[in-house]
Amino acid sequence: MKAIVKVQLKSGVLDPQGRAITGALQALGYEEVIDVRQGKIIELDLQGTDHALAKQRVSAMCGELLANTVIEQFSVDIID
Amino acid sequence: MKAIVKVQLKSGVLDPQGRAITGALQALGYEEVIDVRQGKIIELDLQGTDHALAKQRVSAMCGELLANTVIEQFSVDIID
Amino acid sequence: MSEGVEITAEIIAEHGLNPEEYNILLQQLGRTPNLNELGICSVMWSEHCSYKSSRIHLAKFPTTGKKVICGPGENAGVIDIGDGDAVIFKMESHNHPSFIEPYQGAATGVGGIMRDVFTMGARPIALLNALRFGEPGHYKTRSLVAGVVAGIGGYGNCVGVPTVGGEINFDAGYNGNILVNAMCVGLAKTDSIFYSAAKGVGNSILYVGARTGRDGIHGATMASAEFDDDAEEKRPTVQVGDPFTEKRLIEACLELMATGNIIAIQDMGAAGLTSSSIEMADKGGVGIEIDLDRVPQRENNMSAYEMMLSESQERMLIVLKPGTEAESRKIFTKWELDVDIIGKTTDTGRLVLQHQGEMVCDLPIAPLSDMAPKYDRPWVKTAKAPRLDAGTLPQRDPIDVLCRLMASPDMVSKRWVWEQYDRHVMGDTLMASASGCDAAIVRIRDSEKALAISSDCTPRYVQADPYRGGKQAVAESWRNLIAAGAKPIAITDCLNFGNPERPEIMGQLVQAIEGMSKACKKLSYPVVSGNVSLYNETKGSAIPPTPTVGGVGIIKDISMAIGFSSARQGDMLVLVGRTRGWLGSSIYAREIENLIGHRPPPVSLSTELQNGKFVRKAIKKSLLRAVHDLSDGGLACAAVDMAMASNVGIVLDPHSTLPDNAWYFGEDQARYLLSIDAANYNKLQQLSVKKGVLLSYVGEVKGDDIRLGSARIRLSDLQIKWEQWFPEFMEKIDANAGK
Amino acid sequence: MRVAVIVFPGSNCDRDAADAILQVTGRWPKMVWHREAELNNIDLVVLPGGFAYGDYLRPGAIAAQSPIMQQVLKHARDGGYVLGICNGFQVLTEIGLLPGVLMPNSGMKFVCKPVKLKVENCDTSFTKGYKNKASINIPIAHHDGNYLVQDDELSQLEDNGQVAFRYETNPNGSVNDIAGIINSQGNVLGMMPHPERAMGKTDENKDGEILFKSLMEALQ
Ligand SMILES: Nc1ncnc2c1ncn2[C@@H]1O[C@H](COP(=O)(O)OP(=O)(O)O)[C@@H](O)[C@H]1O
Ligand SMILES: [Mg+2]
Repeated sequence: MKAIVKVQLKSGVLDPQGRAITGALQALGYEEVIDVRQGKIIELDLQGTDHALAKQRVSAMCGELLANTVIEQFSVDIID
Repeated sequence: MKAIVKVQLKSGVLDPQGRAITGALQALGYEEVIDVRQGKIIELDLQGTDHALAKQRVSAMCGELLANTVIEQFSVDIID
Repeated sequence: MSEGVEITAEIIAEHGLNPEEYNILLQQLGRTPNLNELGICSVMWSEHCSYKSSRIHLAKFPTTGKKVICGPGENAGVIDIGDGDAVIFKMESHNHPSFIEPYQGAATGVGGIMRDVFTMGARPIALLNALRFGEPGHYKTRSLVAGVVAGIGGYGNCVGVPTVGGEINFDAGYNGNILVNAMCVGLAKTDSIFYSAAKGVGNSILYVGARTGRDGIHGATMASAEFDDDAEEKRPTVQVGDPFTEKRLIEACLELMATGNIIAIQDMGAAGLTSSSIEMADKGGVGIEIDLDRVPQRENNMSAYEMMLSESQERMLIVLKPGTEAESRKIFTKWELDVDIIGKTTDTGRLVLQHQGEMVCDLPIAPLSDMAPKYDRPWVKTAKAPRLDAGTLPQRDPIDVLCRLMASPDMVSKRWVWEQYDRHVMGDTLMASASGCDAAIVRIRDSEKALAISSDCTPRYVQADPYRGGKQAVAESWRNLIAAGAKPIAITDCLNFGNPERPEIMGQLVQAIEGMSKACKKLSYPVVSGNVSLYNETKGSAIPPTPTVGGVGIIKDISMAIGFSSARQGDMLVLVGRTRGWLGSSIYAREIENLIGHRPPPVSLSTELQNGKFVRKAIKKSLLRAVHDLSDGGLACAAVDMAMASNVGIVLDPHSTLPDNAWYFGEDQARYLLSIDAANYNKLQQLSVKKGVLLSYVGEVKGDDIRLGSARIRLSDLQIKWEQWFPEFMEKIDANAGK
Repeated sequence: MRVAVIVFPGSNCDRDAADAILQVTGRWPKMVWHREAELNNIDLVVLPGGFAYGDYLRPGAIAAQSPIMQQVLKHARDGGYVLGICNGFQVLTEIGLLPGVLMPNSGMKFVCKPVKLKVENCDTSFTKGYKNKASINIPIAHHDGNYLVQDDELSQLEDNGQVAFRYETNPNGSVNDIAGIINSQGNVLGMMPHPERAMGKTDENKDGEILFKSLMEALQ
């Protein structure tokens, strides 16, 4: 079983990385780029088969460690 | 129009971050965690409406800047 | 698996073994090797591991001396600095990986050289790096600079060892093959230095550090493709460094070293498990048996071949004293590192590997090392370069020239680079990049002593005249340490050259080594460690020959450390050494007149020695306020360095007979610029007479302009040009840091 | 003054911090491994600089989960002093002893250089020895020192005088040029610059020593 966790900055939080990338892409001639936000995608290999339980446990992991909920939001998907 | 780019280490490439996170989660009592891989998710706001063109341009951005294709692989999704 | 693979001529060739080499292997074995054995031999006999093209020439280096505890041959060189303290250091190249993947290539270069040093029992205390990139206008240069610098900082900063110095040059000759040479200096106790000879039979072999993956398995794409259908998945990959693991490995190894449990220890560098196990066994005259199933593995279904050839980073092999296994393992477990006993020493003299219940390799160790090929490759002398007659060059406004030189890529401020390096962690750095000293100065903890460390080479000179250039690199290194107030002790080196199978390249290597040896002997400045990197070429064009010299000197009393940032208004400027106005192969000739390849400045080692001793004496007698050695850009550029570092104006008088360009910008050797309190002039003068050293008054410290004769520029204007170039050059990529 | 320096795997300024403590107090502090669960009889806890857990995931995030941090929390809640330097500051925000977060520098590069700080509040146990609004030299060396905090918390910090140090020239994009903050009780300080690197040992600058001396006096 796998969990796919996406951790992204909450909207409104300034993203220095995203900003730097926006600037760089525009400088490279990709002028269609308006804005960039960078986040993390964390893939977990998990023991067990119970999706509901996994979702609950992984959400707890996010709250405890994987995301800094002061500035970040997360989503969890469980797949096989 | 938005592009969602996922950048992940190619399989077989050492992921030190993933290893450290695995260890930390296990230490927190999440013993079901077997392995963790960390990647990036980059969301781009784009001008224009042509999905096919956007996909092509964003793929080029990945090759040029967003991904390090020696060790990373990427995928691009265009959404509205 | 691998045993089933038939050893064809094609496979042999793909492993880089020529037919004679393969025949030696056949004779030693008395049978056809299997693929594992072939792979192991091929890496052991590779240029990188066997030094087959350079070995007979490296033997020319002087490698002993009163202070040398251990010369070349171990993981790093060891010198005695008194009071039971030893300094362990080495330099190594990571050129090719850094070109392929600059961040990881440079990072793993730093990691690798640190392991060579702490393997021997030293705590790493300083890092340096010598970098050569292609011309700034080349399309790859900018991103290579950005990646390499970030990689060096990313690794060293995280491990927590200060990066204190280095050099950066740009030259079209490196467009297709950059150089990344990393140096590490460590501190140990003379009575607890660790070597790699595995002694005794039946002793446990401990594997510690990161797990083994399919990283950097060279020259064997084909072979690994045979193993499995999903060959794509298993394609050899670039090694990724993990400084966090390195940091823990350092602490854990030092902790284990303190227990006295270790018989031998060796890092897994190039050719990983293969070379570490074979070298340890060979040095100790024992055999080794390894159970590959016990090797901590990162990936599934790794073959014996892959495990033996993997270059995964941050791994060590340790032979333990009997009965200490449990205690030793505990240390690594505490540091959250992978650890296992993977085998033992034997009395068979053979390397025996077991994998999944089968014996997959059985090779005699000593013959493999003894029979390693050693070539006396044909070489030709580099044609004598023509002299450049300074008299034929046009006269130019010296200030204009000065501005152009100080704003040329090789001469500009490298602040953009070194501000990304933690130069002060560990709390012992006195002077580092930009602190206005010819060498970095790092204090020996809890003592009055300090080390001076520098990295030097002038490829322009070596290219035009490898012998003279080799001599010069050593002389400049020695001079830089003198100018920091140190007594030069010993060097490490990194010899970067093209394809040695071409006689003209081999000639560069041989002559450079001979020039370096000559200088090392005369200056009592032995070579205690080093590295050779050959085949640095792309599409048949070789890099400029670049024998980088890493010098280490000792400052007995830290209050004697000096640099060029302490010149004061009203000081007199005096020049040590003779100026003939040598412009051949100078920065002036290249940047201003577009002339390259002329005969570089002569290097008189006896003058070098004499002048150096004089400067040392003057420093000891506290006669000097500031010292700077003269190198690229000659007198005027050295004076500007001093002016900028001390934040003072400087006036240099023109020469009575030499043309301005030759006087201000000539690169004659064995010279130093001194700033002194006028009250000390007489004493200094007397000392110079006694030592037979030429001393001339050349100007004074005054105002806030740089004045060359009647021409002048504001120091601050010049400084802006000097500081601006790098950030402006990097700006475009600067925004790319998100990569 | 009884001092503990916490050592996480990857801490690399732990020894430097201990040296500073030794210089000021004459005693080598207790070095406490992060797995230890006890923190008894300690007046000051120092969370040193470095790269605990390689700064992987987020700087300070994994370290904040170490067993010892529960003790540090308790120590702080009981009024004990805590000083977080650089990585230590990042750990303090991750565990919530100080508000806000430290984002990557706006220049997206590691920056190691001397910087000038303005002492914004010298009425704290950490800063008593400085003159108000004094300009001091303390070096920085970090990749993630770009301080960010929600608007309401920012006004609170500012209004309560919890901004201890401000950069004179902002090197990393920090909001309001903030270089170091203190909690509302005044017993927890987090700062990105390294006072332990300004102890007058490798150059003349002793501006960092004043901070340690202030603490020592407060704890006498
Ligand atoms: N790659 C580098 N890493 C660290 N410091 C560097 C690097 N390149 C240059 N420097 C520093 O910049 C300063 C000037 O370098 P350079 O002009 O090469 O010195 P020199 O003229 O004495 O050979 C030195 O302090 C050197 O250590
Ligand atoms: Mg020099």
